[in-house]
Parts: sequence; structure tokens; C-alpha cells
Amino acid sequence: MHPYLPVLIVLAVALVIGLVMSFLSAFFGPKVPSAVKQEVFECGVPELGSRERMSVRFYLTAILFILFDIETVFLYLWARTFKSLGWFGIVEIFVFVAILVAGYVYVLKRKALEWE
Amino acid sequence: MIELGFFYLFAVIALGAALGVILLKNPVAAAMLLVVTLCALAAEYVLLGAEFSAAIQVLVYAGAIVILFTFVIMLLNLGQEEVGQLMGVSKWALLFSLLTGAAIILIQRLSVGRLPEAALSTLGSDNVYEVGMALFTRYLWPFELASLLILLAVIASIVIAKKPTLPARDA
Amino acid sequence: MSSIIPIEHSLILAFLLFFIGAAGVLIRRNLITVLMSIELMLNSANLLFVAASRQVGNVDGQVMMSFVVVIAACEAAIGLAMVIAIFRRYGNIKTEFLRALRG
Amino acid sequence: MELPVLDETAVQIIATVVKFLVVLVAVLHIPPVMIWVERRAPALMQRRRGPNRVGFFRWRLWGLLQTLADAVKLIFKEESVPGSAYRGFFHLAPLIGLIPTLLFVSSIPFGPGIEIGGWKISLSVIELDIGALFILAVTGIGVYGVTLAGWASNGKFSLLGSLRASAQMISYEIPLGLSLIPLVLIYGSLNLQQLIYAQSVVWKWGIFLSPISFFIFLICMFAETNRAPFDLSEGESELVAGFHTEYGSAKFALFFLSEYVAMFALSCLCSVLFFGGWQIPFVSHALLVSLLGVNLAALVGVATLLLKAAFFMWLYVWVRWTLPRFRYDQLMNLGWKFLLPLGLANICVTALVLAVMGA
Repeated sequence: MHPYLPVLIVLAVALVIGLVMSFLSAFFGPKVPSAVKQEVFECGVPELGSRERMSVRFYLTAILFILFDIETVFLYLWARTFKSLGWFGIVEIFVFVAILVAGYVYVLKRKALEWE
Repeated sequence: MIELGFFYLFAVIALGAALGVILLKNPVAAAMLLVVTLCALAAEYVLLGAEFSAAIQVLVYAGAIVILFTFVIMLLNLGQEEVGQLMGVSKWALLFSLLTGAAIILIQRLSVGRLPEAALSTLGSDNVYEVGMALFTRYLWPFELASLLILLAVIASIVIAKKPTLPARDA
Repeated sequence: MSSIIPIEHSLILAFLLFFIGAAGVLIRRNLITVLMSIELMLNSANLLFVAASRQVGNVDGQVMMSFVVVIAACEAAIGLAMVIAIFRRYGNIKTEFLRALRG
Repeated sequence: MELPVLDETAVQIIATVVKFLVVLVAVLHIPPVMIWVERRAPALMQRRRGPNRVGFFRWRLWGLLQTLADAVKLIFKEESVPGSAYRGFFHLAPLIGLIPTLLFVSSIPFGPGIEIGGWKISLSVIELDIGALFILAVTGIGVYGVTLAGWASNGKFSLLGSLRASAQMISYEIPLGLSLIPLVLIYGSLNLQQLIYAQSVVWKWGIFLSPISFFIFLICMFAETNRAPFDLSEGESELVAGFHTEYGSAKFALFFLSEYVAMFALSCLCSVLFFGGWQIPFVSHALLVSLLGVNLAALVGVATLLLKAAFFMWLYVWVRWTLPRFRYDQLMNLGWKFLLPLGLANICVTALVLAVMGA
């Protein structure tokens, strides 16, 4: 058996069962719609909507996330081959990490990660 | 044979989702379909025996890059109404690209049998280890340069995104 | 295990993906969707690398594929930063508003 | 009567389905029990009674059936969708949140293999050589459930809550990923089952060989599940209920389910990585097999893993009622300015020590 076949099986079974579970209320629950019930919750005040723009810091966080996500993947690759590469691999990965840490320091210096 | 069936299944999923990416008006829906395309392609990589490629595809591509897209869409709060329709040239562009695609597939079909035979036995079972060894020995310099590239991209994107731009000229 | 899939199938899939991506770049006016279409095109290149790696029997193609992912990440980061900057300046991200470089 | 002859593939596929259904049924029992614990434990700490009424006729069972009643109530509630919501994604978001956590919990090796009728069956539903990377990838996809839920609700509290929650989850995914790397360096494998076999004696457990990893992992466990003290995304005083403000009835129950399944999966993963998984300390598995036979020893292993995981589930509750909530800037600073450099330094030091010892 292909080792990834269970992934597909789990995905399919979970999808079916999840769909059934998420529509349980649609079958069993009462249905009494009203205009107020359809409003978005806003602590009781009249609805204002969500048309406002969010802070750019979320974007900067996501950028940093990509940077370190890639680094993490390559670090896994290195960790897996560590025993064969030895000191050569250590030097190599230290250079790699050092370059990325430079980016990290730059981000800190630009205060891109300061919240509030 | 079963592998081929799965290959077709995921190919259809990937292509359908990719069509959705370029045709849907809602950008968040497009981003989600992009995730579907990427995951279907990751499944193709698994079928092609490239475990690590599938992992990096889901981890970095679907898990990080598309998150960035989603965040930007939410930050700019692009609802349905701000999304551009297809451009005026849409039908022509569509026809043109479909024709070109068909032509290339035709050319490619004609070349069947002239490609080199697949060398199947040389790929081992420990894919992550092999990719790691290749990356850290033969591709040493590209690897270090890649980190430099990421560094530059981070600096550039922070400079561009954080810099207060001039007020808009009369549009 | 995965010996059955001939490379022609991967090639066709990659071509189709590339053209869907190219069509997206041509027909959409929304900058973010254009960027996503570029991601589709990069992915078709990735698929070709992986399929070729399978065909020639070494992992060089897969290493290249991981470099392409790095490049895609950089491209997305910078592209989206520019989208944000453009949005700040024009209040809009439709491509036809970007005429500053046109004479 | 003649049974059809089964080949290896058919047996394994049937075994996979059965194993997953068992895991699913077990996992469905976690939220009711855990919510009961989560209401009785603070009562114990604060000298109150907590829920103790709902029972079965004369037997009150310490109120254990309270959450069952709650679950039934949730199913029979009306499902209300805000008029301005994006309906398709609104219905889909709980599923997108749930399925990755189910994949996650399926990839935990719950015990050593068992043998039924001569077929060898492993006790993890999904067993991959790149198990650790698979888990990271799956948690990465799980973020979309939260993001979509808030966006599709189209309310300001939901949107802000979901952006906060997803930013928090991606921020703590990095230290989580980094904290596993020293273990890969030490044990040389990404396969969870092999990681367990490598921790065969107590002094080889992950917590002793890499205590800093454990520290980072423990904090990330709380942050990844948006649990107290990092439950800012649903800080009642600021954001009502966070990304699931607009959700009610069975869909709300699904969000609850995925939160508790994620807690359980992370607790199991913590036991697997740092506490020897299903192995009983000071008792070798070979000894157990010789005493009890393969299958019974495997069951003992499963019980051991569940016991270890139960401790971390208790820790979740304990911490929730002990520590006050963080502020959002404190949370982000902790992740990016403390755990991230610590994780990188931990990797570097581990690699250097290993290289010096090896040379």
C-alpha cells in the first residue's frame, strides 16, 4: 500500500462525517428567521458593517512568517542530513541562518514588529 | 494503474481549481481555490515520488504564501464590489491562449516516444535525505544565494509596504 | 511504486496549468488575481521540474523546485508590498490605473 | 462458508478505515469530558460546586452528563446565518478547521504494532517517513479555518478576531517548527514512530536531551490552540467571542470540537516527542511483550500514551485557571523576540554539541 493512501482515506471519511455533523442543526433545529437575527453582532448598537481596513502589521507578520517558514523547512532538511554532513553542514547552515538573522535584525530595527 | 487514476483525479482537481482562480470574482474564493490547486499538485508530487517537494509545497506555498495573499485581501478589504471584471480583451485573450495551449499539446503529443526512457531505479526511498544531500553539496552556492534572496525580499517588501507614500495625484 | 505515470501526462498538465495562469494574467484587472495567476505559472514550472527529476532519476529537479518555491515566496512578498503601496496611492488596485510610466 | 482471500493491501485499507473510525469516536468523547473537567476544576480551585446536577435518574454522576445535555442542546438549536455573510464559506469554515486537526491526530503513533490473524498492523492511522513535516504542514492549513470563519461572517468582531487568531497561529508555528529540529538532529529521523523507538530508555527522552525544546514546544502548544493565557483572539472583554462570534448551533460545536482535538493531538505529540511516547518508563517494551504478548503489550502502550497525554490536557485546564491573559503586543513579542531567537540558538548549540561529541 502506498504510504500516502491513508491520508486520502482519512480526508474522505473526515469530509463526509464533518459535512454530516455541520448540517445536524439544519435538520433538527427550528427555523424562525427574523430581520434582527440576521444582523451581525455588534453589541446591540445599529449595524455599522466591517468596511474598515486593518493594520499593515498583519502583513508584515505574514512576511516574516514566510521568511522563517522557508528557513524551517531547510533546517529540517539539514537536520535530516546532519550526521552525514558533519562540520561542513554546520558551517553551511550557520552562514544561512546568519544571513536570515540579518533580515530579522533589520525588521526589529525598522520596528516593523511593534504592536500598539 | 491505480496511480494513473489518482494522477488524473488530482489533475482534474488542480485544473478545475486553477480555472476558478482566474475566473472567480471574489478574491478570497480565488485564494482558497489556489490552495486547492497547490494541494492537488502536492499530491501529484507524491505520486511522482517527490515527498519533500510535496511537503515544501504544502508547508511554504499553501501554508505561507497564500496566507500572505489572504491577509492582503483582508487588509485592503476587497469585497466583491472592488474586484475588476474581465478586461475588454478577455474573449480574445482566452481564445488565443486556449489555441496556443492546444497547439503546444499537439506538438507535445507528436513528440511522444522521442523522449528518453525513464530511469526509474536510481531514485531511492529516502527522498528527504537525498534532496538534502544534493542541496547541501552540489547546490551549496545556490542555497546560500537563496537565503540572500529572501533577505533582500524581506527588506524590500518592508521598505515598500511601510514607506508612507505621497498623496495621490488627481486621478 | 510510482513507475506507471509517463512523463507526457505531467507535461500536458503543466502546459495546461501554465496557460490557465497566462490567461489569468491577460484577462484580469485585479492585481492580486494577476499575482495568483503568476503563482499558477510558477507551479507549472515546478511540476515540470519534479516530473523531469523522476524521468532522469536524480533529485536535481526537486532541488530546483525548492528554489522555485523560494523565488515564488520572494515574488509574492514584494508583489503584495507593491499592491499595498499602490492601494495607498490610488485607493484602487485595478491594473488600468497604473499609467504613471506611460508617456 | 468460505471467506474471500484478503491480500495485504485490502487488509491495510480496511485497517486504516477501522483505525480512523476508532480514533474519531474516541476523539468525539474528548470535548464533553474536557468541558466537564474544565468546569469542575475551577470549581475545585475556587471552592465552588460547579455543574453537579445533570445525571441519569437517581445517579448524578458528579454532573458528568451536563456537557452531553449541552451538546444535544447545541444540535437542536436554530442555525442562524448573518444576512451579510458569505454563505458558502460560512458553512465551509468549520470543516476547514476540523479536517486538518483530524489529519494531525491520525498521524500520532498511539502504540507499537499489533498482530491480528498474522497481519501486522501499526497503531497510527497515517505513518509517514516525514511525519514531523506532515504535522507542520497540516497545522499550517488549519489556519485557513480560522481566517475564513472571521472573513465569511463579515462582522467587525469576527474579522478582527480571526486576523488576530491567524496572525498568532502563524507566529507560533515558527517556534513550534524550530523546537522539533534539535530532536531530529539528535535522533536523526522525522518519523514519529522511530522517534519513540529512539527514546527507549528514560535518560534518552527528549525532555532530558533537549529541555529548551520542550519549553518552547510547551508555550507553542498553548498559543497554537488559542488557549489561555493566549486566548486573545476571543478575549470576551474586547472581541465578544473572536472569529466564531456569528456561529451557533452545530457549527459552533464543530469549532469547539476542533479546538479540543487540536489540544489532544498536541498533548499526544508532546508525549511522543519528549516523554517516550507509549513506552512505560523503566520497563522495556521487549519485557512487556514477553510477559503479555504483542497485542496486550500494545494496548498497555496505548494506555500509557493516553495517560501521558491526559496530564497535558490537565495542564491546559490548570494553566487556564491560573494565569491571567496576555496583551496582544506581549504575545507577539514573546513569540518573535524571545521564542524565535531562543529556538535558533537552541538548534545551533545542539548541533555544535553533537558535532563535538561525534568528533
